[in-house]
Amino acid sequence: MQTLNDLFLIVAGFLRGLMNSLGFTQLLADAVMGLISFAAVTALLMVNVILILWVDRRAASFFQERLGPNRVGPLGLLQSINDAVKLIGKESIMPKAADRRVYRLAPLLVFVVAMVLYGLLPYGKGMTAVNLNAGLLFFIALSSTSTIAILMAGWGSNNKYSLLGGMRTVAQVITYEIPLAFSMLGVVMLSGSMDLGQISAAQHGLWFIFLQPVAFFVFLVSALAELTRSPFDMTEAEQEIVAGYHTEYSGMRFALFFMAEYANLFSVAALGAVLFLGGWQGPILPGYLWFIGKTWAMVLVILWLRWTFPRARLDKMMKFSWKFLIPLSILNILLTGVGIKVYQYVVGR
Amino acid sequence: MLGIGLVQGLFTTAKRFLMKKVTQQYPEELPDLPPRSRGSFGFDVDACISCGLCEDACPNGVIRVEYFLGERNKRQLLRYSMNLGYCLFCGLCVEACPRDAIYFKPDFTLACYRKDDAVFQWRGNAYRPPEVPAASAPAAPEGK
Amino acid sequence: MRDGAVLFKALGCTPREKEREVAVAPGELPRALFTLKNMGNFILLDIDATDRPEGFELAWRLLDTGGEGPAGIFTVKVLADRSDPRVPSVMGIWKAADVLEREVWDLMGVRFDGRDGLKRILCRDDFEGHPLRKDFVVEQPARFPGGAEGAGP
Amino acid sequence: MNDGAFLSEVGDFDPLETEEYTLNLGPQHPSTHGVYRARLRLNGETIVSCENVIGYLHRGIEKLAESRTYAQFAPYTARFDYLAGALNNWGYALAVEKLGGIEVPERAEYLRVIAGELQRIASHLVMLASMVIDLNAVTGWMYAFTAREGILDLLEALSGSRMMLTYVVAGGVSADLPEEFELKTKTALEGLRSRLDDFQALVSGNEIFQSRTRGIGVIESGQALEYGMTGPNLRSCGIRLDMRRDAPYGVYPRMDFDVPVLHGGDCFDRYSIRILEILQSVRLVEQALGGIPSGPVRTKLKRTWRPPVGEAFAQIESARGIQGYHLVSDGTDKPYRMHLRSPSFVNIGVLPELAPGLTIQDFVATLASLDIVLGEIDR
Repeated sequence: MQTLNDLFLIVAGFLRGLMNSLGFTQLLADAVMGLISFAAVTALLMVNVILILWVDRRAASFFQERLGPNRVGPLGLLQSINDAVKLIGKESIMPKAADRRVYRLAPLLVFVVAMVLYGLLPYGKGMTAVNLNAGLLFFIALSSTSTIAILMAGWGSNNKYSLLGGMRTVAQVITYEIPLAFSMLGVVMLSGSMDLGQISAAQHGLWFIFLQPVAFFVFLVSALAELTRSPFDMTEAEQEIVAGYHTEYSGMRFALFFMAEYANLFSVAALGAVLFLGGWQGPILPGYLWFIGKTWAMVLVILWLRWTFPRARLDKMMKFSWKFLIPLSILNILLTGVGIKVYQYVVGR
Repeated sequence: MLGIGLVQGLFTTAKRFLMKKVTQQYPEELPDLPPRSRGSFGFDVDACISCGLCEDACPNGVIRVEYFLGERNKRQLLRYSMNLGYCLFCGLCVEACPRDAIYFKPDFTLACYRKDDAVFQWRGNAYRPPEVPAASAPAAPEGK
Repeated sequence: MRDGAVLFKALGCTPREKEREVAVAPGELPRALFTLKNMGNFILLDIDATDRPEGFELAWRLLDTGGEGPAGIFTVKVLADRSDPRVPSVMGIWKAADVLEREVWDLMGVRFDGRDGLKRILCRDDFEGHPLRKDFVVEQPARFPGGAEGAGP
Repeated sequence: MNDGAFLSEVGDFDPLETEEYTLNLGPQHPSTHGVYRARLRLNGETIVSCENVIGYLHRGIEKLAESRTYAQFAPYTARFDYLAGALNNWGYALAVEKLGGIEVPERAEYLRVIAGELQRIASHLVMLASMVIDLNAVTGWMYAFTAREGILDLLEALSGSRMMLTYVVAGGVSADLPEEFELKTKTALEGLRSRLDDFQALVSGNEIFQSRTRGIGVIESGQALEYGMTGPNLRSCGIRLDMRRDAPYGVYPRMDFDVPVLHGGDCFDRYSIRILEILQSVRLVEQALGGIPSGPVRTKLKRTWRPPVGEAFAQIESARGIQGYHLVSDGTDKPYRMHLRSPSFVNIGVLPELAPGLTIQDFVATLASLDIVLGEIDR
């Protein structure tokens, strides 16, 4: 069982040993291992995106009393691959008056950011592609850079709907970044670390969701807003601004936005699983399976919310963040601090 | 309390998630259409007396009855055509027909690739093919 | 629905038996409608125009919800000149008149004086002619494809 | 602009230059319910002014009527308000009957109530569905459409067509009740009730939905009358005006039903009143099915039927308000003039006055709540 748990670590160790015995220098070995991790993370990302796409459509259908895509492949599993191939085959049409460089760069940036986030996640004990001791900070910092890319897309398209979408994204993401970060602070205080692996490890026995239910609520709401998922999907509100920032995108460029959106969904769900659901902690099954399972549970909850709620209004949603979520999360931090002190006092005596 | 409505909504969708689905898997599972359903037309060549009432009744000029005067000035049907591309499926022709020669069928698969294919034709008993077949003569999906 | 006689009296006309319709001169129209509106319980339902040989017959249909019994329609009619059809606008009396007058102008070519923004509403802006006039020529499309054979019975 | 003035007072800033811009919402836009276009002047996301641009679906049906006989024109009427075909047919049939003095058998009147009220349910369900999908409650949209599907099946069993019924014709209806119609109706109405309950639980009580619709796009009763609004939109402003009750036609005087009225005049009330009306329509259908007399269903008109010279205006309470048909006859078998008073065409006139001050999001909600059908507006 332990072997199964550490399967990937053992493989990695074996590969390193192999390279040592072949006389690779330490630097070269690191580079090769980096490449292998990159390939593994990319593969994980693609598989997950394709699966989430399928699950999203099937789950939506089931909520709506219908069956959903069930023709391509068993249970329609290959539907998203079919769609991806279709999108690749399509012509990418660029508006004549677009700001060409900005327009071309934006989808790449969005997708790269989404991909890098995967490198930071602890998939199991010691299983992080890039292990940073301030991983959480880096995660938040990096995920907010995609705002710039989205604004670029909105600006570069030279379309009023796109620009409105871009502006809405900026307003929304910046507003909700604050409660998102504050909601994580409680967890950081409890675990005493910003290393995602150590945060997971700190939840041995007791998940932080039980210690930080308020923070979890704030996290969930602000994560939805950060992801621009329903009920906070004003940035690509089909009924209002057509498709928001990616109105003018087609073909593979559109596919990049689309995949980045679902990739982000998975990585934020994974972050939630790491922070509040104990990451890879769990009995019997290997850690990475626990991690994936918890992440998928988070994904399903987010989808469930999406297919149930109508869209909120932009200004009311802003008010909700400034007037409710931020005070709530600050209060939570305060209470967490008091709680920790009391706990230390009680245990210390 | 604020939020009750949200939770209620979540329960509703969860309930429907588990309930029976309404999707019909179309080509395998055909809809059970009522007998009156106006899907497409059937035409009884033997019953038709080429009176042209249907042609008159049609609001859109969809129907054309071609006939010639046979013995005792009796009309003989040559060809009966309906350009379903213009058809409103209102049923006035069916209502007008004194012999029930034209009637509705619930069969609704009318999709076709060319505009000409939307012209349904039935050849009357008196029909003789033209000596030089015209290249543009439309195919008759229901031809007899 | 009020008794027609009451309305006719208010308008200063002689009522006829069971009539719910009054014809006025174009110049009299705003005053007549204003009088009716001031009596209360009238909604401007519709303005429609008919191209008759003697001129354009315009009808303002008011829904009368006052008085006893069921609601009913009361119609004020104006015959506009054939060569230069003009009637005063009643947009100042009922705001609903805005779209209705534009429709009549667009389709029938009757001008409404004393209002802004009288432009086409259903046809495109550069459309020529007024389609519901009897002298408007409509092109007939061919019904059956396939050249001479498809020219109709 | 005020921000700019404020900033320049605070320090040495150049005042922030802001600019209003024009946004064409439509004609190809997901939430314009067809090919309606609103030319919006916007300040950021706030609407400064709005202009209705319509006519993209203008097919000239009124002109078309002049080249068709009275019977031949009936199928076209369903193409006005394509969501409520039976009600359109009914209005036209009333006008023809008034013009020619045709008697309608009593059984036909009951069948008209059945078809008309089923059609009203279907039409209101589309309104509910499209309103909630404009607020992105996609699941609610599916529930309402699934419920509508059952109603459309009934209409198909009755007339043979799902939307363009041509069921109500001058002189009666085109066909008698099919077999097992009562049973089918019972099942369909059960499905409707269960889905409507779920729909309500999912949407009506939802706080987000309420915050999007309550107090948004408020129409005062005086304003509504001034703009000639009718139908559910008027009744949600506190004015009880329903042609079925106030100028009854057919067998409505004998039916027992309420005319629901709400007083808020906002999007939420315009939404809620449709649900209340659906429940009343269900009552009417059940009553009509229960009390239907036997007898003929149609006074057959001669093929070359000609009405006397004259004109007739008949009005009906359609799903969107008062629909009026004006027919002028010159004694031939074709109408000299046909005119439709369409409720949506008049109702939408209020939008330019409602819009200033709303955001785009509110505008979409308001437009959806007015429940326009472009087929009827553009004709």
